[in-house]
Amino acid sequence: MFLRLGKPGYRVWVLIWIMSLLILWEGIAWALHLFMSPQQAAARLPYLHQVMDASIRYSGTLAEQGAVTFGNAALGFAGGALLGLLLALLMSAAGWLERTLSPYVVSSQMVPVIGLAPIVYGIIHNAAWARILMAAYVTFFPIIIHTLKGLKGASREHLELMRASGASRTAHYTKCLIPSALPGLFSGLKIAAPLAVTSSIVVELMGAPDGLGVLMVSSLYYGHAQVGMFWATIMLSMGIGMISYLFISLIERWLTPWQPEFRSTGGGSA
Amino acid sequence: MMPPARIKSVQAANAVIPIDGSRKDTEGDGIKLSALFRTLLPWLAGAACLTLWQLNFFHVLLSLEAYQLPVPSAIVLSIRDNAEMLLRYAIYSGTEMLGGFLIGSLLGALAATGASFFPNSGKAAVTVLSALNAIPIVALAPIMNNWFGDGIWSRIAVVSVITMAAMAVSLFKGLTSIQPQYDELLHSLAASQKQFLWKLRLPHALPSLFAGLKINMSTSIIGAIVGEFFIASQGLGYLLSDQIRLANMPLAWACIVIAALLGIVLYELVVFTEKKLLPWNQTRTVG
Amino acid sequence: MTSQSPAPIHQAVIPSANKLIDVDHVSVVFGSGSQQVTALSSVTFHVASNEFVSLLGPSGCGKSTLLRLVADLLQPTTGSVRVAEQEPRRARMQRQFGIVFQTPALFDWRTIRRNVELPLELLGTPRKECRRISDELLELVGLTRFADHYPWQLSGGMQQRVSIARALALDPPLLLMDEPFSALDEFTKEKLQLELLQIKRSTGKTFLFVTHSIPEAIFLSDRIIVLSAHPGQVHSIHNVHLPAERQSELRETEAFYQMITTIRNCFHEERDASNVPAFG
Amino acid sequence: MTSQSPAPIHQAVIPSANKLIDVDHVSVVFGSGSQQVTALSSVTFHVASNEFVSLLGPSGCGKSTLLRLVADLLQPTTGSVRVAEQEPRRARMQRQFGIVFQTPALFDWRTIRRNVELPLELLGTPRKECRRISDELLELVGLTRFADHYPWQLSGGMQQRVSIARALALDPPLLLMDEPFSALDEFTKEKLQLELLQIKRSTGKTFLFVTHSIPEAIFLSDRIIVLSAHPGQVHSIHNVHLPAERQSELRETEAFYQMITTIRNCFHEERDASNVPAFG
Amino acid sequence: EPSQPAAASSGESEAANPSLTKVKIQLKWVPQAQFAGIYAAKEKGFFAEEGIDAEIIPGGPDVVIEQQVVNGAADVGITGVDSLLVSRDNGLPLVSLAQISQKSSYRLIAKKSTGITSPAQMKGKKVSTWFGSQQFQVLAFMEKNGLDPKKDINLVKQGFTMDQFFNDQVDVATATIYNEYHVVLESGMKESDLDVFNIEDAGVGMLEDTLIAKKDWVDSNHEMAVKVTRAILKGWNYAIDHQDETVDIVMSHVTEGSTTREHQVTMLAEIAKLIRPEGFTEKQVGSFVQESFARTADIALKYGLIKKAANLNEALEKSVYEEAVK
Ligand SMILES: Nc1ncnc2c1ncn2[C@@H]1O[C@H](COP(=O)(O)OP(=O)(O)OP(=O)(O)O)[C@@H](O)[C@H]1O
Ligand SMILES: Nc1ncnc2c1ncn2[C@@H]1O[C@H](COP(=O)(O)OP(=O)(O)OP(=O)(O)O)[C@@H](O)[C@H]1O
Ligand SMILES: Cc1ncc(C[n+]2csc(CCO)c2C)c(N)n1
Ligand SMILES: [Mg+2]
Ligand SMILES: [Mg+2]
Repeated sequence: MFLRLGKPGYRVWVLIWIMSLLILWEGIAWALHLFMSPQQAAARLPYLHQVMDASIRYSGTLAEQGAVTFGNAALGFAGGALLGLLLALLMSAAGWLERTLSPYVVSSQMVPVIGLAPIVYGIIHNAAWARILMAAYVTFFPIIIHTLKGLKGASREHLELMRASGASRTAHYTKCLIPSALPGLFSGLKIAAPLAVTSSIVVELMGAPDGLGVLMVSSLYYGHAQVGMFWATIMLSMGIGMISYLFISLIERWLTPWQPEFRSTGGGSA
Repeated sequence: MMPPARIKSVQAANAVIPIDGSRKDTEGDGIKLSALFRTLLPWLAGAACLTLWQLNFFHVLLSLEAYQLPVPSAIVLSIRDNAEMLLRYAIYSGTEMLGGFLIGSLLGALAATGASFFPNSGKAAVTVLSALNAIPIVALAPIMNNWFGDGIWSRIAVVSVITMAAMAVSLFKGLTSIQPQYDELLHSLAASQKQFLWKLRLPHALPSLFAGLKINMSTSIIGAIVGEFFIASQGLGYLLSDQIRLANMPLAWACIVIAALLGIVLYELVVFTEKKLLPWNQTRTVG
Repeated sequence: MTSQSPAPIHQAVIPSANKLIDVDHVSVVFGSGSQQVTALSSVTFHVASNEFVSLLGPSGCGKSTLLRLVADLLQPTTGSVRVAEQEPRRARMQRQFGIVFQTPALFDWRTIRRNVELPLELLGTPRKECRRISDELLELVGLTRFADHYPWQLSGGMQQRVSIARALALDPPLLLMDEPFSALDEFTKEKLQLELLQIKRSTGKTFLFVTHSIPEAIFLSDRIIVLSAHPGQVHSIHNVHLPAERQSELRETEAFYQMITTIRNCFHEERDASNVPAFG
Repeated sequence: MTSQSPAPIHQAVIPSANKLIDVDHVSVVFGSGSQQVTALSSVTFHVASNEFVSLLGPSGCGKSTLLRLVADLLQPTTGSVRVAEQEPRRARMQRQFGIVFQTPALFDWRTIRRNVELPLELLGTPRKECRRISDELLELVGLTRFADHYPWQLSGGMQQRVSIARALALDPPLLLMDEPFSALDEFTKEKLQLELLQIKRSTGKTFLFVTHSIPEAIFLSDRIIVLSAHPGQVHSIHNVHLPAERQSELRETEAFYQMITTIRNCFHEERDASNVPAFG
Repeated sequence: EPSQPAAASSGESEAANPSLTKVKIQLKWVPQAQFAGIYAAKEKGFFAEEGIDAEIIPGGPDVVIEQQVVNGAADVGITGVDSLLVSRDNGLPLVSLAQISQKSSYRLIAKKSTGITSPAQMKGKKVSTWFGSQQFQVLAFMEKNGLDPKKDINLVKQGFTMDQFFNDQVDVATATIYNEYHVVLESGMKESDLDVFNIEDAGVGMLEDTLIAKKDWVDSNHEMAVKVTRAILKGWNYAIDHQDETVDIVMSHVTEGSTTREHQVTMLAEIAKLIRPEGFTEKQVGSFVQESFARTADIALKYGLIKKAANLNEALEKSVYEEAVK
């Protein structure tokens, strides 16, 4: 099969891609600066070195604020993942429950956070809890979708075996359904992990003393002088997102070594 | 007979999971309900919630005021009073949403498909692409405004960017997590890369593709609405942010309700298409 | 093929109290419309306790379906199935039976040993005991060396043996086996056949066994139920009049050969009676 | 078991130009460390064109692995494999062979008919022609009625027959078959065996066939290769001296029984020689 | 005259003092010199003097100040008078404790290259301003200059960046004199490249930053409301008098790298002129100037921001301010 995370090839390739994109960035920025005023060009895409310069100059701040955001993201992500997993399990347990809940789960995702903010703050005066709640709220959906897909994809033979063995409902889940759903769950987590960073930032825009989101808004608000800083925050949040993704991939490999793509020897590799 | 010590009693009696389309009864499930009630339940639950909401149950429970959370009747009245504008804005935002959804999902699918041909670099590319999910809309909206102007295209671009990664990650998983025996079969038939894709990978990945579409359908609603917060001068998101600042909660919630309805209808469309397109996937599923 | 089949139905008379499995006028219909398939049509038979009963019949005649009915994995469209004088559901909950499916159905995420231990884990057996039993069973099926391998690292026959070991793990009073030896070479098969007979003798277990091998059915069984296809019906039931103590040498006896011919004729007969290629 | 096995190796002398399959000192090692398994160790044999060669051997001895080597689904750790005097890869690209895997490997999302038509589709065969061929093949394996069903609606034996039909669809000169009849009842099996022989006679195809049934191997083969296990090695090779024209009646002949005994003895011999339960 | 803090001088020790009452103050926007007085009050110990432990909560693009205050997420907040009036009109029980800025900060700016040298030339042009409740002084400005704001101009929403202006997506943009105007200058444009129209000078300015609280909170915490107001007003006077020191205080509250000191220096200088305009005494800082309020309320009513005439007597909790400056 394809793709072994453990092979150096993969990680080297991530670096190659990042490098090529950065070079592309500088190239486009250079081209933009050829036929636009510096402000206009920088508003579209500033020089990479300008962004790097800001990143290095303010690396301390960025690290600090990044850590705040990442902390929130991780907390919200954990909450959202748990909530998503729980709901998916509940929904897979009974068809009627799925039919009852799914329209509401879906519509919950259609409500923009700003609409909820007054209500959430009205209920929970604690800003920290409000953040966690909102972050969880944004991340749980991909996890439900993918976990549910995984739970439903469990093989019929496996289910029959569990049933014939008189397995309890819990055992059905712990021994059969959840392991079959794990690969799916990890796809959901991989989508949700970078999203958690986003939602953490979104929550920061609803009023927070610090975090990448605050930096982002301020840098935008103060205009051209801060353009390097603005893009530096974007790069950092993308970096955090990518690292969370990589981290989840590592856990996936560790927890689900049986997946075809991780098998050290196997068929079809000729 | 077997030694009694190894028999566990009927303690696990509710451990039944329906397995098979042919099973006529779902008797014995942990939570039983009559068939009629089960079909009606989603509606009943909704009606019950609305009634409680209308009767200020949530307001009392969570000590909320009408100016924080309007009652359904106020929202309905507001929808009626502003029907013409809401419809116009729904079409506008719906266009952004669908446009972005289609472009983003397509780009994500193309990226995943391309990536599936290259073992290491492909997976790495999807990893890098996934970082798109980490750019908040607040940052994207100004950037896209600078790139694509202040018209509808800047929101379409926002939605495209935020829907790309989810599709790429979902579909890539589906395209590459294939049991070796199927790979071996096509390999032995000297199938071309293109045939691997069309005959094996894509059909196998269809459930993942639909998982991606479902996630994107909700993401794109949020993308369009929140994208409009920034500079749009029309659309449901524009109206929502404006009305929230004006503390005109019934109209703000009218926007939310219309957006949610729009989203649910389109979401159900995706679910319906999935059912039509994957007949082999139906009867074997649990629950 | 109809139920007025000319073949004689030898039904051993057994006190009704001893019907461990009682299948009564069971029909199963799958699908609908043009795709409707009557898998079983009014099938009636029973299996007494400590009896070894084999099901023989053409491909697609409903043998696996029958096993799944007994195991409560499927509900009959009409008719009733009782196991140990109760609903199959209750028998299942009481873990009255072990089952070997036609496919190994091993869990990819468990090693061979942990696949074998699965039913024990479900019962909450202590770790040590699990280990002891799985050691013993892996030894029995000759896979001790592969205890820590994963299923996909095993050959087809090896996987099948794992699933046999798994079915035996709980030491259940009833064993349902769907072509358990189909992927095994003759000698491994023979060895395991003798093991099954040994288990039956020493523990009084009951077996409902699906096979395509007429000699295998005869060698192992007390009774053989021959099914006919489309729709699946009981064609005939044969008591095997061979010594209770079965040894390999038995296969060379005249009685054995005769029995083979008798059963084989059932098939031929059926094929000739209906003028269509019944076994295709 | 070692290669100094006392059994005689009858190697038919065949002009080297006629080595359709040439397996030369091939070894395959899976895994590493404590999980390392030597699946095949220095295996050498060849198959001439229009020959029917069976592989016999204990469970897990490397038969499927050998087939996968020939089909270019696996690279030997050492040694070389050549098919039609070229790399297996080129033979595969030229679609020189059809393959029946040990598991049916049907596509869930395709109906039975479209599963059978898959290889034709890959070749770009026109719709009508596909249809004609699949009709014919479904008829051959007796599944015409189930053309529009999905794989999970079929019994195990029926699925196996679909995969046989699929392998025949391209009408390839070489057929690699891994226990293709293991899940079939004796009569369906016999019918398909005769079909294979008929195909061989009329089209000059070559067969490399894995089976656990000694009678089946003898009935079908020109030569039989017996493998021993752990590590998989060629134990002995037997020419089958039976009339080219094989009929069912052949099974009752003295020559046939003798051959069975000869081959069975190879197994016994091996078991006795190494004092371990070699077939477990 | 820098009053030496009696209780404590630093925020940390303040928080540790259990006898202080916690008060949460919600800012209208991110930490910056726009709110210098509040930061000064905190750092110079004016809150502590009043027995208050002030927690300053920054705003952001998605923060609705009135909702935060009404929810109890904050006790007092800084918002615009326009915003306060419309919230009250929609039933939110909010009142103003003191008026922070006394003049409109709004300027309309156009690049010289557009050729717009007078308001009349804005006819048919694309004009951007902030929406919500903030666009009404621009509407009034247009009408004052003989333009029908509905037909004669194309009014579009302005984000919190000036990119639309830079990208020529709009002809005329709105800028506050304390921030956006300088953002434009800092981008390299010169004052001579711009035409600037002052809304206050046109006589249609609306009041902006005001200190608000929930009515029933004020009723039951009258003393506290007075103390908070007193501390904040004192903070503002200190900030205006010690701009250099106050900018340092502000800079210690902004995230490093999110803005520059120079920008905040300019911001404080400009906002100081709005809070203590020429002719205002220290005592008058925070006062409710009847005429300005009347104008603000009139414009709000005229352009439909509010549906019924504002009751300024109820909207302005004058007693608090009066006691605070006693
Ligand atoms: N889930 C299903 N949906 C529809 N039809 C089914 C299903 N399962 C089995 N059938 C049909 O029921 C019939 C009996 O199937 P069953 O698996 O019991 O046969 P079998 O006797 O076990 O055959 P084999 O020896 O080939 O395993 C077949 O014709 C099959 O097509
Ligand atoms: N992917 C793999 N990884 C590790 N070991 C493997 C793998 N595939 C096969 N093996 C090992 O190689 C040996 C030979 O396997 P193979 O499938 O060729 O046996 P076989 O002769 O076909 O057996 P059977 O008759 O049971 O199908 C076995 O011991 C098996 O454990
Ligand atoms: C939609 C919208 N976006 C941003 C702000 C931010 N903001 C807060 S105060 C102010 C004026 C200058 O301080 C600005 C631009 C807003 N009010 N409305
Ligand atoms: Mg079967
Ligand atoms: Mg094999």
